[in-house]
Amino acid sequence: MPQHRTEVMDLADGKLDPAAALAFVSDPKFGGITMFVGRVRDLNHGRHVTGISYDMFVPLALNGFAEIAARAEADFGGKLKLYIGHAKGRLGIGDLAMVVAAGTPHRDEAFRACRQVVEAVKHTSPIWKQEHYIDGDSVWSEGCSLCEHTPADAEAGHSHTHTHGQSHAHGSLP
Amino acid sequence: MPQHRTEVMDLADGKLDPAAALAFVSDPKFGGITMFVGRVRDLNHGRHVTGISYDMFVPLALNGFAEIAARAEADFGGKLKLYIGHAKGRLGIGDLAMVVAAGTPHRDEAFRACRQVVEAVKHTSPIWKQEHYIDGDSVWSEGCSLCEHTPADAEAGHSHTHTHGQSHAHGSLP
Amino acid sequence: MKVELSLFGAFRQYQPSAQLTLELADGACVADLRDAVDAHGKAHWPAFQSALLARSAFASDTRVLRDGEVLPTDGKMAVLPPVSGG
Amino acid sequence: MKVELSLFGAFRQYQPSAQLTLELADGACVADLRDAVDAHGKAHWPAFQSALLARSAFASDTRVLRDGEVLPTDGKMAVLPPVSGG
Repeated sequence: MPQHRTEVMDLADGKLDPAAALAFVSDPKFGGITMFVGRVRDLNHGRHVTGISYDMFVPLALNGFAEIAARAEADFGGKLKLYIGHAKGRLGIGDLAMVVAAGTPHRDEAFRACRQVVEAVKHTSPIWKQEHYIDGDSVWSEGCSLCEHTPADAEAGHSHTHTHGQSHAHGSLP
Repeated sequence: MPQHRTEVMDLADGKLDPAAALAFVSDPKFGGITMFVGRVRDLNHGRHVTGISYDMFVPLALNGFAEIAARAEADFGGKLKLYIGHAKGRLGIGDLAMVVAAGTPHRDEAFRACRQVVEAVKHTSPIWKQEHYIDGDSVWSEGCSLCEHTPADAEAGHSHTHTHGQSHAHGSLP
Repeated sequence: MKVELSLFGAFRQYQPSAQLTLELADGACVADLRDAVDAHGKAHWPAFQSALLARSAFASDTRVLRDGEVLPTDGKMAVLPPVSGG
Repeated sequence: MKVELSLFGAFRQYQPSAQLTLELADGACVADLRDAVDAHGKAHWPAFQSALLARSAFASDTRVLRDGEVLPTDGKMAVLPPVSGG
């Protein structure tokens, strides 16, 4: 049985399903499951958002999800099931952008594995967010540069202590 | 609209519902939801478990859940919705013992709030677990003494750095 | 005063009914109740362990009471062995 | 060699088709491609910002390539501005 499942859900085809994620990471050996759900919210940096479009380089993103999962499996001794899903396309307020679930024997590993994977996906996946505002304007969000490290490096090195320093200069770009 | 919902689910009446927990903590203002699900697992300390009976002092437990929620709401500036649910009665392998969900504007608070509440519920709620083994034996689990602190104290003081020291002498009791 | 004590967790194995009625002096405090339970356990419960009682708390329906606190006048109390929820 | 570059994120606003074909010398490396994109942007994209390109990575379908690495012979590449998923 596979220990992880990764998924890119084009909004044209369906929605991310937290119940299916929970079911996938459930196991008779596991006592703890932690799940993170990222939703589109109505306000960002004080601007009223009407929706978000997610652009994604799908093959590389799926490759990265698999690397992130393999790293987590190694870090948590293989006693781990993981689900990583991210939406693609135009989302409205409240739509699910991202679902990550981790099942492990005990709760501490479940919390840590889920957080580690969420941070790695956010900081290293080739995914771009364009926010649409109520005034009709649209802006591509500032983000984390992939120049200084590969996804695997970032995940291994500093996913928990990410400080948005020099290599992630969140600057003045639109 | 209430910012938290607490629930004791007697297995005779129904099951804990993670989807309802997610829905309750969802809000257009919130971008992050973290949920923890505790399930009965098939092996504990090397013994094959067939089920767990949860005994609970319900009015005090619900009172404690409300205090835990109020503390979290204060700690996270009120921008928080919480669901706290715990099962009561006899559960089989894979049944849900506990569901905690936290919705917040950003993911870091969601992870921290969920973890804080899970630890507080585990360490301070008047709930007792009796494990049933495949050989027919049943044992009440060792746990955390409530002598040295009230639930509110424990939650405020050391829910994250809980070391199972003197006041939680996990000793040799059956 | 009559104290109606509800038993939880491992105390259920001493007394499956999970209820114990004890007679204490009016104005008794939690420490007095603790002593009375210890005496009752030693007299009536073959498997009783004082060490479990020593690590147990006492509570009303709404909160844990410390050893020096006076029992509520309605006499309704619960004994809470170390907890193990979740 | 012909390089077919896929554009993502903020680069889509420079070129809505999200595809750009560039001619580079055989054996060119990522740094050469980066220079070619910079020259193309300055010549053809009025809103182009070199600072965005400087913070962007280049990748094949399977991995991010560093500036010194030689381009794959199939010439299929993508330019990845700073990421903002989740």
